[in-house]
Parts: sequence; C-alpha cells; structure tokens
Amino acid sequence: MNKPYVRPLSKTSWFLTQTRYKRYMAREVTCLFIFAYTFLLVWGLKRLSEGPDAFNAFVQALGSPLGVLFNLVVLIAAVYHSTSWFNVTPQAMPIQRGEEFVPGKIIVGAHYALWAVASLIVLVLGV
Amino acid sequence: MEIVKTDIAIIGAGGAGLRAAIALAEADPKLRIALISKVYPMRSHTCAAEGGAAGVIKSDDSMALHFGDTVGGGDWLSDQDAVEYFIQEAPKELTQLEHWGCPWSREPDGSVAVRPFGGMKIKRTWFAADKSGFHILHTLFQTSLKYPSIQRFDEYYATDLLVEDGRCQGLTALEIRSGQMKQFQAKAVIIAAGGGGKMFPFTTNGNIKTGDGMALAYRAGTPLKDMEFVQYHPTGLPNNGILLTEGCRGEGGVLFNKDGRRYLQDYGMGPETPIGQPVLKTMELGPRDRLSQAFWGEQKKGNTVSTPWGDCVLLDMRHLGEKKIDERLPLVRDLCISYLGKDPVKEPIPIRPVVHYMMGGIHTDTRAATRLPGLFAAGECACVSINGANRLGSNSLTELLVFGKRAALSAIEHIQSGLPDGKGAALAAQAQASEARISALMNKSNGTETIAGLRKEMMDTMETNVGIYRTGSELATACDKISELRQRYANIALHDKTHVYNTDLMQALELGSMLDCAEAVTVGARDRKESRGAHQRLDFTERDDVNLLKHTLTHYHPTDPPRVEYLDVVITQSQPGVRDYSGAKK
Amino acid sequence: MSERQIQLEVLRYNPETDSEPRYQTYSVPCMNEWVVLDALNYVKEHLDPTLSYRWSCHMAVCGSCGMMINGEPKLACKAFIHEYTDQIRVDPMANFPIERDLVTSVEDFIAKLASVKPYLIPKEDKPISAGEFKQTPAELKKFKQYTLCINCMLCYAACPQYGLVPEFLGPAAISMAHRYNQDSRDGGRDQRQEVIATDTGVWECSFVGACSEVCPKHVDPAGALQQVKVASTIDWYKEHLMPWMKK
Amino acid sequence: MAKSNKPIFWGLFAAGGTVTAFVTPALALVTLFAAMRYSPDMFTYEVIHAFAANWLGKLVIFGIIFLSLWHAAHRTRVTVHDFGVRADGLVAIVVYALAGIGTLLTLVYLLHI
Ligand SMILES: Cc1cc2nc3c(=O)[nH]c(=O)nc-3n(C[C@H](O)[C@H](O)[C@H](O)COP(=O)(O)OP(=O)(O)OC[C@H]3O[C@@H](n4cnc5c(N)ncnc54)[C@H](O)[C@@H]3O)c2cc1C
Ligand code: SF4
Ligand code: F3S
Ligand code: FES
Repeated sequence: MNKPYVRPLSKTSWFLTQTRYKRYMAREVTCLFIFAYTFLLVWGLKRLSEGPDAFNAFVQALGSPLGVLFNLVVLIAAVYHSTSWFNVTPQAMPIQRGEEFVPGKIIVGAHYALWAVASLIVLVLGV
Repeated sequence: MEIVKTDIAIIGAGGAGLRAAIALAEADPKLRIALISKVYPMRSHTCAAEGGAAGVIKSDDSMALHFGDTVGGGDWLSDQDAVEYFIQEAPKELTQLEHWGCPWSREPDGSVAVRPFGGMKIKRTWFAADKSGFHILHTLFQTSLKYPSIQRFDEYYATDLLVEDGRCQGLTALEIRSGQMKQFQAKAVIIAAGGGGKMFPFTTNGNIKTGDGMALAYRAGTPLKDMEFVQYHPTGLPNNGILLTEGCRGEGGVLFNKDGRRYLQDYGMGPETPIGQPVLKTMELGPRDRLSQAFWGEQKKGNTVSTPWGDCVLLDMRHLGEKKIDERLPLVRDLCISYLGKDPVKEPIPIRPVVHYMMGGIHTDTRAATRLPGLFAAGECACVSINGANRLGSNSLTELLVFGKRAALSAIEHIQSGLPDGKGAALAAQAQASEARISALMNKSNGTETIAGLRKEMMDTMETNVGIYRTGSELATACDKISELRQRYANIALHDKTHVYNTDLMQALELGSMLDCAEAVTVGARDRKESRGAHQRLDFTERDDVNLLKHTLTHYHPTDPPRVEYLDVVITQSQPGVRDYSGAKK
Repeated sequence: MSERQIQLEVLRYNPETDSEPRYQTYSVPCMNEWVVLDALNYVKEHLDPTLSYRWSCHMAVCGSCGMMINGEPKLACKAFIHEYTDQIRVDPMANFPIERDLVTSVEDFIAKLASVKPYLIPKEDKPISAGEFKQTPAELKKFKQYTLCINCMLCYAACPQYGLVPEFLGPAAISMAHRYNQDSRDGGRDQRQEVIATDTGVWECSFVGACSEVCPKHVDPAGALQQVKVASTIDWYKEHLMPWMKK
Repeated sequence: MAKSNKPIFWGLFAAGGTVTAFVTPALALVTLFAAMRYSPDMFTYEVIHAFAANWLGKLVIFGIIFLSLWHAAHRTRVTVHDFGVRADGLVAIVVYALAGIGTLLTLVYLLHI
C-alpha cells in the first residue's frame, strides 16, 4: 500500500543545509543593516534640522567605537547587497536587440560602471 | 478490481497517443477519453526525436515528390494509398501544431523553415532546432491539458486487451504506483505504445521502448506486419547509442573512413559532393539503410577507425562553424561533449550505426484500424504501412500526427456504428484472468531464470544474428534461440514482492513483450528470402518483386512460433523501380 | 576506459515494510565514462533487482531521472562518474514525498503545470488552411529558452520556498506560463495572470535563484519569475494609478 | 485565488534595491570616514545643510531614504519568514509601519530644514 514518506524540513534552519542557501540568506540579511542604517540617516536628518550643534553632536556620536563598527558592518553588507543585486539584473531585465539578447556580462558591467560613477558623485558631495 | 468506464481508451501518450486524444476531445467534448501511459506523457520517447517532421509546404515542393521519395525510400514496400493519404494530411498536421504553439524554427520573414533530410529530394523537413520531437511532444501534451474530457492515467501499465464478441472492448492495466490492477471498459481502444528497439542492445531507443503495444495486439490475435524491417541509424555515438540526428548531415556534415575518404561514393551514392555543399539524395543525404550498409562494407574492408567502443567511421561537422552548429544543432554539440568528450566544432566525431526504428508493427489499414474490430493503432507500434522496407527520416513524427488523428476519427466512427452493450461479466472474467496472470508472476518464488539474464541472451541473439546484413543460417539460429527463450521465460523469478512501484515486475512484463516481438522479427526475417530496404540478406542479395512484393503478417501462438501469411502491397501510381541516390550525377 | 570501484550509497524506502528510509551501500565497478544512471542500472541488473527508480532516455531529454546526487539535484543520466570521488550518495529528489526508493510522487507538480494554462491561447483565430502564423526568428528567440524545460522538477528540488510552502506554484510551472506570455502568437496572458500573479504564485518566490543553478537545460526559471514580477508590478501600478489606461 | 497585492510593495522593494545598490555603499563610506574623523572639514554641517536646504537636494534625500526604507522593510518581511516565523500578516504590519514612520519623519525633518 502507498505510504509516501515526507522528509522533514526544518523551518528555522533549512538554510544551513546548502552553501547556496547560506549565500542567499546572507544577501537577505543585508536588508537589516540597510534598514538600521537608513534610520541612522533619518536620525542624522533630524539632528541636521535642529541646527549645527545638534548635528555636530551627531557626528561626534558616530565616532564612538560602536559607531565606527556599525558603519563598517553596514559598508560590508551594502557592498554585498550591491554585487548580489547587479549580478542578477540580466535575469530580471533581459534586453533583446534585434534577434540576440544583450549578453548578461555587458548588462552587469554597465551596472558596475554606473555604480562607480554614482559612488564617485556621493563621495565628492559628501567629502 | 476497480472498473473504469470510458468511451475510448488510448494506450500510450507519446506523439501518436496525445494526437489521438486531442482529436477525440475536439471531435466531441462529451466523449470520455482515457489516456493510459506507463510513463508521464512528456517522458515518452517522442521527446528524443531530434531532426524534424516532413510535410510539403514550400512552393518548390509537391505532393508528388514527397510521394516518390517515400515510396522509393521504402523500397516499394509501402502501401501507396496510405502514403497518398499521409502526404496530403502532413502539411495540415504540421500547421496545426504550429497553431498550437510548437516553436518551429523560422525563416527571416517569419515563415516556417525547412531543412534537407536523407532520401528527400527537396528540403521539406520542419524542425525546431534539433529538438523537434521534444517540442512536438511537449506542445501536444500541454495542448491536451486544455481538454477536461481527456482523463489521464499516468504510470499505468497496460497488460492485456479485453476481447469479447469479436471486438475489443477495453483492457486491463496495472497502476504502477499502487500495484493494483484496473479494468478499463471501452467501446474502442487505440494503441499508440511506440516501438520496440530495446530488444537490441545498442539502440537510440529509450528504456520504455519494449514493444508492449505490439505484443498486446499480437497476443489478442491481430497480426504484426513487416516486423523484420528494423532500421539502423547510421550515426550513433559509439559508446551508448545516443543518436546524432540526420540533421547533422542535412546541414552539411560529412562521413569519412580511416583514410579520410568520403567512402559513400564507393557505394553508389557518389559522385563526391563538395564539402559544405550537400546535394539532396546524394552521398551523406542518402537513405539510412544504404548508409548503414556502407558502414558494414567499410568495416569488412578494414577501413573503419577502431575505438574503445568498437569500429567507427568519422562524422565531420567542423566546416559548419561554431555559430551554425550552435544555432541548428545545439543538442548534438551538447551530447557529443557531454557523453563522448568531443566537441564537433573542433574534431570529427566517431559514430557507428545503431538500431533506431521499427518499420513493422501492428497491421492496420489506411483508417488505422486493425483486423480486430474496435482496435486501432497508430505511431511507431503500428504498420500502415507508409514506411515500407525503410523509413525516411522525418516521416515518422509526421506519421504520429496524421495517423494518431486518423485512429481517433476511425474510433469515433466505430462507436457511432451502434454497438451492442458489452457483456460486463465476460469482460470481468477476462480481467480477472489477467490479474491472476500478473499475481502468479509476482508470487512465483521457485523460478530459476533471471530477467537480466534472459534479456541479455535475447539482445545478444538479436545483435549477432539479426543485424544490418543477415543470412539464413544465422536467422534460423535466432529463431530457435528466441523460441527457447520464450519457453524459459515461463520459469522466470521475480525478487521484488512489493506492490508499490515494482520495477522488477515491469521489467518482467516488458521482457515478455520483447520476446514476442523478437520472435516476429526473426521469423519474418528468416522467411523473407530477398534483400529489400533495411532487410539485407547475404544469401539472397536481390529484391524479389515477383514473389515478395508483399507484407509479412505474423500471427501469434502462445507456445509455438508464429504463423506467417503474406499480403499484397497496395500499388496505385508507382511500380517498383531502381532506388537512385546519386543525384549529383545529373 | 578505466574502471573504478564506486561505493554507491542509495536511500531505500519500501512503504510496505519500512517506517522510514535508510541508506544501503552498493559496491559498483564503474567505467569512467559512465553516468550515475549506469551505476544504478548495474545495481539493478547485477546486485539488487528490487531497487526502484525512473529513467528512460539516457540522454537528458525525457526528464524522468531526477535525483539528489551528493545532495545536489541532478539528472542521473547527466551526472558523470568522473566528476565524483569513489563515494557517491544518491537520494530521491528533495521536497517531494518518497513513494519508494528513488521514486517520488510528482502529481503535485503535474497539477501545478496544468493549472497555469500552458498552451497557446491564440490572439487571433486562423483556420489551418490559411497557413502558419508568422513569427520572426527574433520573436521566437524571445521565448525559446523557456520552451526547453523538460519538466524534470530539479528546480523544485532545489527551491527552498517550495520545500517550505508546498502550495507554491514553483519555478517550472511559472516559467512555462511566461513562455506562452512571451509568445508573439499568444493572447492569453490575462488568464494566466489570474493563476500566477497570486500569493502562492510568483509572489512566493524570493529569488533564491537555486532553481536556475540546477536547471539542466538552462531554462533560467529564476529569471522568468523575476520578469513576471516586474510585469505584474507594472500591471498593478497601471491599474491603480492610471485607471484610465485600463482596457 | 485572487491576484496578490504584493506588487505595491515589491515595486518599492525593487526600486529601493536598485537605489541602495547604487548609493548605500558610498554613503556608508562617507559616514564611516566621518565617524573615523578621516578629515576635519568633511561632512560639515554647512555643506550638508546647504545640500538639504535646496529643493533638489531635499528630493534626492527623500528619494533615497524613502526607497531604502521600503526596500529594507519588504525584504525584512521575507527574511523573517525565511527564519521560520510564520506570522506573515503581523510581521508585514510591523515592518511596513516602521518604514511608514521613517518616511513620515523624513518628510517632517526635511520640511524643517
Ligand atoms: C533518438 C530518436 C530520434 C528520432 N528522430 C526522429 C526524427 O527526427 N524524425 C522523425 O520523424 N522520427 C524520429 N524518430 C522516430 C520517432 O521519434 C518515433 O518513431 C516516434 O516518436 C514514436 O512515437 P509514438 O507516439 O509512436 O511512441 P512513443 O513516443 O515512444 O510513446 C509510446 C507511449 O506508449 C506508452 N506505453 C508503452 N507501453 C505501454 C504499456 N504497456 N502500457 C501503457 N503505456 C505504454 C509509453 O508510456 C508512451 O507514452 C526518432 C526516434 C528516436 C529514438
Ligand atoms: S525549469 Fe529546468 S530544472 Fe525546472 S523542470 Fe524545467 S528543465 Fe527541469
Ligand atoms: S529557487 Fe525558488 S525562490 Fe524563486 S528564484 Fe527559484 S523559484
Ligand atoms: S533518463 Fe531521461 S532525463 Fe535522464
């Protein structure tokens, strides 16, 4: 008689079973840092609206070891997010020119180039 | 035993079975259709067909030309009324598939593209890259999902036909998943269960091609036709028989022997054509039987290349270039690299002939009807016969469609002819007998023969004695051996006693089918004392149109060898002539 | 043609005698050019006729021999022995119930495939006698890749979201809907959206991408699903922010 | 099964993902430099204020923060699910509320500058 066997799958630790799942979870978890970092920006904006003293205090607070560490982690997470995001754009948005599809490498390359330009602008404006 | 009541039962959900099912559903949405298959429909072996399907569509082509190629290619053993019907319907069916979404390859203007194929005088083979059968099968399967009246019984193995009052009224089938037998009561049955190449060890055929459908009809008393005509495909990968489509040569691939000579010119298919400029019906574009025979000739002369997998010749496609190979023959490239470690873009590929297709099958008329009322057959398991003594590449896929549909229409005519009700009790008794046979097979514990052992002996026999060239004495040996194996089969042992998904049982049943078919092949071959198409005898080297312009019909006997009968070939327009494959001369 | 002795560790499950699956190891002399399927066939012929698994074509086109080989979803007929060490573990496809040994129940997938209307719903009616629909090579290329799916279900075995939420329509079914949506002859997208643009349709996918990594035919279902998301999102914004654009 | 309303959030998620991919690493680098006092006259009140005082600047800042918030919120919802928390409705309310509040505050602060 039929008695199909369903293999158990842990709802909370499934992603430990394969490297590709770990890579995926790492990518997903970047959002927590981006979330937190964006709130930091909102906080900075508040301090900015409160005048120079408040803003300087904010920058001061950033300089605490915790602040530095936080920024560092966010930076790493953000870079991981960017690369994982750009690498899959050709899948989500393929471009067909005439008969052929534009090779994925070119689309990814264009994104990286644009990323470099955008970063440069931000750095010039910020620094 | 559970009884499934239906109007029409179809055994087999490959190209032919699916086409029949759709035709039934379209003809009358109220019909109950049971589509029974031992594998999920898209696993059927139609998926392996690469090259394409022939049908007249371009303005430089004509029905007369397709007719001439097919009849000549079949060495005049084809029934010409069937061929006429076939070529008329072919373009309609291929267009119909296009309307159902089949991704046929296209010309720049958006019309369907055609490619050259062996034995065809004009480019007329519709193709979907080199996955034509795959796309046809999936298009049909997916289209069939539109029709709620098609009730599928996937992974059901048909075991016996139910015949009562002289007509076929259903079948029994084993639900593989549960091991339960089911009785299907139907007013008509269509068999579309595919070929039986697996009776040979070296074949392009998949594991499921075990001649079940042929054996079902045969055992139910309807004869098999022309079973001795077994097609070798000239270009198989030498290690595992994977097919490299004829499209390789259609696109311009050439064959060399070990000295780099285009040896086909030495076998009446020359003169040599320039590389990269294939000429239709010449050299590499000759028909399969001739090419496979030429290989045998080269092997006898010692001109073949020896490889770890036996003697080979070389198929060279390098001059086609990477771009064309990737566009037109992507699967071929993938298969060569994956399974042989050789890239056709960079090096010639060793190949050798491989068992590919059975021209013979269940004897049907042009209506796809068998001699048993209520039983119809289509596809590779049937023999109409349009393929005669040698099928032209790309005629088979079209045949599935044309005669799949034809079988459906004939089945409807049959059930509308006012049939009396079936005798439930008599059918049930037959079904029970069938169930008893299966459970006896399963429960037998004292057998001394193994499935694998008998199967190997059968394959070896077929390979050594019923190959490309045959002799009377070898065929006599083969007949004796197969008949012996059929006796020994009764003493088979089954180790697996589980009901759920018992593949041991399936293999035992399949072996039974193959042995029955193999006997029809060997007996038919022994008695056909001539050389015609794929049946070449070293002791009777000429075609004998006086005595043997006839179909072989073999009739089943449970214990003895089959009774052989002959039936005249239907000739309408074309008298037997010379098969000429040296078109470049003109 | 060298020979190697391989330890083939196979997950066995007999529903009539076992309460749960167990591994059984077979020692198989393998030719180096073999695939794992050849090794299984060796076991079936010479060592243990009771081992059950599906296969047919032996050329990676029928889609029946999907299984987990060393934990990775693979076609057994395209898993080359020479790419493995002498110890190979074979499991039935993940995320599907085991019917017996390496045979899984796949009804769920078949039903899902059927549910997305995977057939041409023509834009315009055209009798057969009027000939074929025209379609340029560029229009063909637009969807060709998605027609290559052999329904092997390896993508389902790889997709954790399908494992976690069995109602998910899954990669191959949605890719097949996308295939028809992208076909220049088709006009059935609205009907298919009703099925695929749902919570258990494309929106259950979180773009893990495993499906495309394991797909033996390079269908790239992950890409198809993201494209469906983009298109569905554009639909939504058009419908709600620009209601006048509605047909 | 009705069509999902996820596209609303997914649209923002996708747009936000793209924006954060382009600018967040650079932004984080700037704030990191500022935190580490890399150079005394960078990230000064004057420069930033001037940028935020101008309408275009306000728009850019709002765009970045708004999209980043919704990107992160939506992905957080999925991630929480991936970690095995099955209260998707509740999680959705919490994360989208957070993003909503953040958006609102950003607007308020920007208008104050
Ligand atoms: C590698 C290869 C390449 C080919 N290329 C070409 C080509 O380019 N052009 C061309 O015209 N032809 C080609 N052919 C030939 C052609 O593909 C076949 O003849 C054709 O596909 C057979 O189709 P079918 O529907 O008759 O059977 P199949 O597709 O084999 O289907 C048989 C069906 O019957 C079912 N079945 C069998 N036994 C049972 C049973 N006991 N109970 C229930 N169900 C059963 C199976 O499950 C299956 O569904 C090729 C053949 C091969 C092997
Ligand atoms: S998409 Fe790829 S992996 Fe998934 S079923 Fe199709 S062929 Fe298999
Ligand atoms: S792995 Fe699953 S989550 Fe989506 S991208 Fe593929 S379907
Ligand atoms: S046996 Fe057909 S895909 Fe492997």
